[in-house]
Amino acid sequence: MKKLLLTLAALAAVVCLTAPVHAQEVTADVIVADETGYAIDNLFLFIGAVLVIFMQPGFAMVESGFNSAKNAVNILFKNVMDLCIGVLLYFLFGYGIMYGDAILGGFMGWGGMGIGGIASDVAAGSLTPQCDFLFQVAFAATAATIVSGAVAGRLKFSAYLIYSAVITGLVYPISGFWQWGGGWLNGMGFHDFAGSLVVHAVGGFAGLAGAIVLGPRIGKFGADGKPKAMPGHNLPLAALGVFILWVGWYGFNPASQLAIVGADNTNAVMLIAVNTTLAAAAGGILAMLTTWFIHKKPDLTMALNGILAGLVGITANCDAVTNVEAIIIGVVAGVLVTLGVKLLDKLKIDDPVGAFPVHGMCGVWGGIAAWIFGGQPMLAQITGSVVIPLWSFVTMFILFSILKKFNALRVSPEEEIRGLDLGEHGEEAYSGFQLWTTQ
Amino acid sequence: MKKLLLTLAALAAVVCLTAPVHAQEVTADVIVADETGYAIDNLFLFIGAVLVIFMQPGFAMVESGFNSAKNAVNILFKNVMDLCIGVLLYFLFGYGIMYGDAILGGFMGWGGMGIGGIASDVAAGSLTPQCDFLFQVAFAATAATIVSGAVAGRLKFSAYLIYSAVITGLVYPISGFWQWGGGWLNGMGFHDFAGSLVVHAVGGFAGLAGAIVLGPRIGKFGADGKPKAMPGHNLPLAALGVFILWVGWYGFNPASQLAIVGADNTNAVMLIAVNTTLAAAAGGILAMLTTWFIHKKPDLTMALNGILAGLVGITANCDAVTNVEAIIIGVVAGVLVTLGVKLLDKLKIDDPVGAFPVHGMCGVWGGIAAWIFGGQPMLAQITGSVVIPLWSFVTMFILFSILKKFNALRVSPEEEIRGLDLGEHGEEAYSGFQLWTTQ
Amino acid sequence: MKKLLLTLAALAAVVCLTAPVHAQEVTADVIVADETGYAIDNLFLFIGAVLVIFMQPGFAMVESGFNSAKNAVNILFKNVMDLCIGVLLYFLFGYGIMYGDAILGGFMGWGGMGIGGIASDVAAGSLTPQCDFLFQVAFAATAATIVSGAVAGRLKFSAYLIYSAVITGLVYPISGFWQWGGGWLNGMGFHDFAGSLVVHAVGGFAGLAGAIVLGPRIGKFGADGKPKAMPGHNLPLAALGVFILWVGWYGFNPASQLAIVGADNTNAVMLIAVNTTLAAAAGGILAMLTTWFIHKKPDLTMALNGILAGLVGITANCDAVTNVEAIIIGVVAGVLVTLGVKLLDKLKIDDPVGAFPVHGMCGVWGGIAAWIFGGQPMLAQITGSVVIPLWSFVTMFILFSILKKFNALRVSPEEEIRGLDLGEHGEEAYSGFQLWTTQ
Amino acid sequence: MKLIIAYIQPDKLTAVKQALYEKEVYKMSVTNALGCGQQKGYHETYRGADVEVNLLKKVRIEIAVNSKFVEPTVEAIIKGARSGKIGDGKIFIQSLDECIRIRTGEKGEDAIG
Amino acid sequence: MKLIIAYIQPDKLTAVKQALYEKEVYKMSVTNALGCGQQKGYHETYRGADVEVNLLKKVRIEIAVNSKFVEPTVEAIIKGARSGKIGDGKIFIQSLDECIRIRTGEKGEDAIG
Amino acid sequence: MKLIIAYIQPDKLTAVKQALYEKEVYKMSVTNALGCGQQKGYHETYRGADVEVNLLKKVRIEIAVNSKFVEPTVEAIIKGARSGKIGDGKIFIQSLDECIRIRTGEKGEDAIG
Ligand SMILES: Nc1ncnc2c1ncn2[C@@H]1O[C@H](COP(=O)(O)OP(=O)(O)O)[C@@H](O)[C@H]1O
Ligand SMILES: Nc1ncnc2c1ncn2[C@@H]1O[C@H](COP(=O)(O)OP(=O)(O)O)[C@@H](O)[C@H]1O
Ligand SMILES: Nc1ncnc2c1ncn2[C@@H]1O[C@H](COP(=O)(O)OP(=O)(O)O)[C@@H](O)[C@H]1O
Repeated sequence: MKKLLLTLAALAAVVCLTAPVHAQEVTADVIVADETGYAIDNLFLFIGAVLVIFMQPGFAMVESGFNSAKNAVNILFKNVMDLCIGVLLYFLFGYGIMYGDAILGGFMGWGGMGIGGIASDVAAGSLTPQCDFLFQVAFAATAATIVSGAVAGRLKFSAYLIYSAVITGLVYPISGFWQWGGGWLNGMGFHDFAGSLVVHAVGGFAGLAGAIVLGPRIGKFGADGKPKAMPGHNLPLAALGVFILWVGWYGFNPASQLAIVGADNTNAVMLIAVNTTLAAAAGGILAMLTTWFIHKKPDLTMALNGILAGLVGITANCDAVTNVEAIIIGVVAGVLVTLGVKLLDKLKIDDPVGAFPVHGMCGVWGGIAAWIFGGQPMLAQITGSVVIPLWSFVTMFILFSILKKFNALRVSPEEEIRGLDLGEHGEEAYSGFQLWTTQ
Repeated sequence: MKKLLLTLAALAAVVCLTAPVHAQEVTADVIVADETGYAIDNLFLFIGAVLVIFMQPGFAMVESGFNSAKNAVNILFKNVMDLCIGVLLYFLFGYGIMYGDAILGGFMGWGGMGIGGIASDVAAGSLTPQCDFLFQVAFAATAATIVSGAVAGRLKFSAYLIYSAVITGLVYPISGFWQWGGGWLNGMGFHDFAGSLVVHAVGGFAGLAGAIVLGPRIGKFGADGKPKAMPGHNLPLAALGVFILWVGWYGFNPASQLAIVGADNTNAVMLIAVNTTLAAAAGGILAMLTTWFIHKKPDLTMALNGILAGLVGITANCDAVTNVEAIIIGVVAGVLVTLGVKLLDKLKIDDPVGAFPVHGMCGVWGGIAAWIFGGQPMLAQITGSVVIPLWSFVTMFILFSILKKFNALRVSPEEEIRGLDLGEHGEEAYSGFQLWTTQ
Repeated sequence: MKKLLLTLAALAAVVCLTAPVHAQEVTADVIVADETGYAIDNLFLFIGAVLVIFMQPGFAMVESGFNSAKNAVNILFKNVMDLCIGVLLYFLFGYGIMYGDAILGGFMGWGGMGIGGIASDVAAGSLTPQCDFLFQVAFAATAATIVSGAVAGRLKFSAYLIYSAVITGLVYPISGFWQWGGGWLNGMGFHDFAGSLVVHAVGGFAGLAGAIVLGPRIGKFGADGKPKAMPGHNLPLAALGVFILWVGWYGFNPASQLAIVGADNTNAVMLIAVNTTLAAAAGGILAMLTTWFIHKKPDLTMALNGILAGLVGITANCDAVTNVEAIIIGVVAGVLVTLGVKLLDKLKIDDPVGAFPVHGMCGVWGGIAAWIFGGQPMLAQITGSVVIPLWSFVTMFILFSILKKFNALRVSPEEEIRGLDLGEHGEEAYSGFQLWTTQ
Repeated sequence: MKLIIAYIQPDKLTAVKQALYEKEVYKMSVTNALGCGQQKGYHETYRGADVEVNLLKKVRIEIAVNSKFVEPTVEAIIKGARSGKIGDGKIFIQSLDECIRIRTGEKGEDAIG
Repeated sequence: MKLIIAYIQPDKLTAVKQALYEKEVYKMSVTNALGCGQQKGYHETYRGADVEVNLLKKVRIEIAVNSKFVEPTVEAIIKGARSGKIGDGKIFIQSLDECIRIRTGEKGEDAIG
Repeated sequence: MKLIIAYIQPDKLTAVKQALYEKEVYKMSVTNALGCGQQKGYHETYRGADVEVNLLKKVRIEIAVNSKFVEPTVEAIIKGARSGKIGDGKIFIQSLDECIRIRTGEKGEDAIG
């Protein structure tokens, strides 16, 4: 006990010397204009943020469930860490870049480190900077975590940590600034309501870059080039993950209205929620039917992907379409994701969980659908739906290529075969269970 | 990539030709009467809806956990699909039937397809039609998903899809109209606050019908007629599911007050929440004690069923009883469910997860308890508690019998023994794990 | 069916004779002062309570995932039951003790059994007694459930039920009264915002007492006294549990502001939410780095513990520190928990999930940090951070020692080796899976 | 003494056990196995990609018997396991030099049953 | 050369390994098995229904040894596994024609240890 | 007839199967096993505590062959499984008295392939 207290004291001492690099003051001496509306809208966004953060275990479960047991610890760990790192990096740099004043000719923003740089009034529709940050950081973490599925089973843990820091601290905030920070895409009239492009396509195309630079897992493509299935090890977990994501999406889309007080806001939020639900359902059904038609058996994993596809597809336009249009958007997304998975197999790109078809392709579809059904300007929608994915793909391609150059990207073949859990972490996900060590 | 874009374009073209069958307009030009209250009450119901939708993974986890590993994909898939199908069918027909104007001499309602048929004012206690739909569709999906547990391990996947469509599009909305849509049961004074009968008993008795028409799983009853245990394959998942259901029930019951603004509403919501909690706890404890007493060992799965039993039992009457009465209702439900499981075994009815004892029997108990403790009119309570289960049982018995007639109900014995996952989906839930293929 | 109805009738009869021991009336004839604010604040606390109750499956998943498969049912069952028993005991005694008027010279409070003893006004910031109870009972259940992890793998199920009743009905409410019930610690100026001490340290030190009195699991320490790893059997579940706990903590900390209406409250809630997030992230990263440094491999289970450590550490002071200070508090907690795990191994105390390092040590750290960073009075903080843990440790040490005396504490060595699931419950968690029966 | 090893279809285990009981063979040991034989395996799809399953799930039974029990044991296994379809399995018979009951130290034929 | 197969109670594996080490037998292979023997199995209840468990969890050990090691190996197994209760298990001994070390190609007695 | 038992590294199974196919050996049975041999095991840490892993994951292959196939089968296994590193595994060969195909009742050499 003594030793413990000594340690404690020593640590406390060290800590006290560390001067806070950035101080926030929550001043409340503003005259209270509309405290009730202020409370409600902030509460609403807070709930939204909590739901979006809840999407993290959703991703973690889907991705680990869709991969093999020997890599489960590694994927879980990556999911845990992209959240932790994302929170800190977005706090330090990302938030300031995304919502600060334009610098470098409007290429990015800068509002200082931490949260302090942005103030708020007390009124309905006005958010405390802290609340705003919470909501935004949850979105940043979502973009980051999408990639872990696409690069599963072969990317080094340390490489992933670096990637996480770069995407949440730099890449995501910059393209985010273009649109949501008031940058040039926003100026053009590009409409991406809750982030089909800004969040999902960024993640999906980063994942594509990773999958391409890494190359496929050993055994994914036979000597004849035919894709081989590498079945997921725990579909109940994966299904749970998708359900959780569905639930979390009620934070993602409806709360992106950013206010609920005022009949317009209230009505919009509820329309968005229903549209989100309808698109998810339609996506799931269509993906099931498409696979059933092509492969003669209904495939659970594709139906799960279809639900996510519908959710991603509706994200950019859920505020601007009718219920029936939402169903159509989901229908298209459900078909799209099925074809996307087959396309990647054709192109010999190995994306173990379908991160690109779901978030990349359906993200783009969401942007386009905002033009087709949502009445948004065609040019702006096409520009945004091309530029943002490109930005993410190119920057991440460069990053992964640099890591590859330094041999810091991919684990050794021996380790890959034995599993990253033993190789990188010396830990098994299911200690005591008997696993077929080879199939 | 080119091919992809072509596909996309083609699909978009098809989609554009499809005219929306039903358009909604979210008009906001109503004069704002009480925008704040409107925002709060809709937010409250929205949160409730999200919590009720969160019950879906709860059911999925309980049901797959309580069944064998070889059928896990099948059950999960059924749970995923009853939500997707339920959402679309309830959108197309169910909502209009349940909350439209009475037709066919008050047998059912009709308010048109989609959501458009019902309008709202901007005031506290008034819900946007979209929000109302979201809340109601979550309930419909709950009723539907209860059945998958009772028919697990032998019902064909396609038969389940048909069943899902019928219950959410027709059967549930009709009896729902009788009570919540302002139909004759409501006119009689029948009180079913959040749906012990309207939701749970409908699901529970439909499950009973399914279990009876299907017959027991191979091996459930020995040559001597003695019931054999067929243990669940993943009790941690099942326990997680029950916890999730408990949490989701805070949407189910409290939000059924339909408003929180106004001291009466606020107080009612909180009383309901506490009563729900107390009944769940009491149900869990009593089911544990009863099994402990009878079988000399405390059985986790029965305690979990007991919690659900308490929750179902309190659902009809949680607004009308005191805390202590809530405990008593839970106590009775906990005992009831234990006896119910034994009763089914006696009757040689195979309900793998106890869906009927939990949702059917305790649903009826909830209706009766609203009379005994809640001071509701005896006649109305008994009528409602008999008619609704009967409606569900009879219609579903007919449906399942028709399917049986066409040989479309039950998988072949070979497939049943090998497991529905391989037979129907060609997919394993736990690829790589070594399972005892026989015990 | 007849038999069933008879049983039902008989039960109902019994139940009707049981007079309610304690009646609550929800009177709403108070003049409505600020119904809107009242609705919002109660809604806010309700949401908080639901999130805190959601922490229960979080704990259940972490604890069962971190232990071996042969004890999974037992741990899950304990987690289920401490909630059920906690709800009833806290209803009967705990709430009255914790928030009643001071008796026994201020040693504890008493406000009668049930919830009736405490009234409320209709105004912003005022809670209905029912809502207040719901929030408080969720905290009581949290304190109780912490222990199950520390005593896993050897404590008898019946002993745990007794323990649960005592802690939620007596021990937790008494020290809770000292601080949150307006007792002497509160009078001194001790600041424990959301319960680093009142909740977490109580649980953590009770767990320590249990672990010491029980002694280590067979095989935990080699003949040479060296600690042996006994790896957890399901790390995906454990990771899911930690994510759920993180999410649940958004109820635990922000809602402990007890009101959101009023700009000060709104701002405080959001600051608290962000601080909670930052500390969790920092704790996770630092625990990962510390273990990586010491053992050369990043260890998922330690990172997960680190996140929880950060959350516990920020709990006492999240309202009183800046964002940067929150990060520092998380950093220290992350290091502390790693050292704490090693310390217990040195001391030959077997705490399978690290309940003491996380909740006990970091709970104390939270109290101290409220002085160092939060500007709270040193004397009060130190007193509170010593007295509450001591109270819990001593009372629980006595309880467990008495149980040991009567041979009612620990299962037999044979049962321990075979697993408590078969021994105590005759049930396997993973029926059909092939487990290495020995390693 | 002989050691009989049989590979059978998993779903036949109960029938084989039943048939063995009828011949008064009560002792046996069972393990999970994957088998590759005439039954060529099958192709499945997972997410649209091919899974070639050529190691099929089988159950391996090991039974030590006295010589005079060999015949009835083999008959019983065949009776319980034969369906006439490819994949029914194989029986292998080896000689067994010694058998020891750990509990009592008994050896040879006495120890087997 | 002999091949020794032993079925033991799972919780005795550590003790058996220990006893084998003492006799300088370091090599072995272990598999999970289910056993059916004199130990008749037991009945459990799950949700109030009966579970008849008559295939009990056992561990199967396979050890190839040179002839002079047979005696000590058997003794060690018995020492580690005997509790005197029904279910302690059996040891089977078979002759082994050949043993090859894959790494070096060594054969016979040299390859075994 | 002979019964060949081989313990190999799990990740060599595909290569061994390939090599066997080339020699026209198509039938085999595979089980999971834990092995203890010259490869002494390794130490891991879990939550800072030591895990001594001395039972390593192996795959056990069992193949019944006619005598003239013994040589090629052993060669194929060695070809597929050898890496030259400790832990490559062992091959054991036993005589097989009888082999019966359950489906047809065929016996002996005819039944094996
Ligand atoms: N020569 C052999 N060596 C080892 N195992 C064999 C051999 N032949 C068959 N088996 C086992 O028996 C199982 C059934 O054999 P298979 O040839 O498919 O059936 P059948 O004998 O009815 O043609 C195989 O899956 C395998 O496990
Ligand atoms: N004749 C046999 N053939 C195959 N396995 C056997 C045989 N006899 C015993 N076993 C194995 O040994 C285990 C213990 O045998 P059992 O008869 O229960 O114990 P005991 O020998 O102490 O009476 C069984 O569960 C089974 O796995
Ligand atoms: N005498 C033996 N009896 C049973 N199994 C053995 C024996 N020797 C080796 N094995 C099996 O073969 C595996 C590899 O043996 P090992 O000695 O590690 O490799 P190598 O032969 O390359 O030195 C072991 O893990 C074990 O499963």
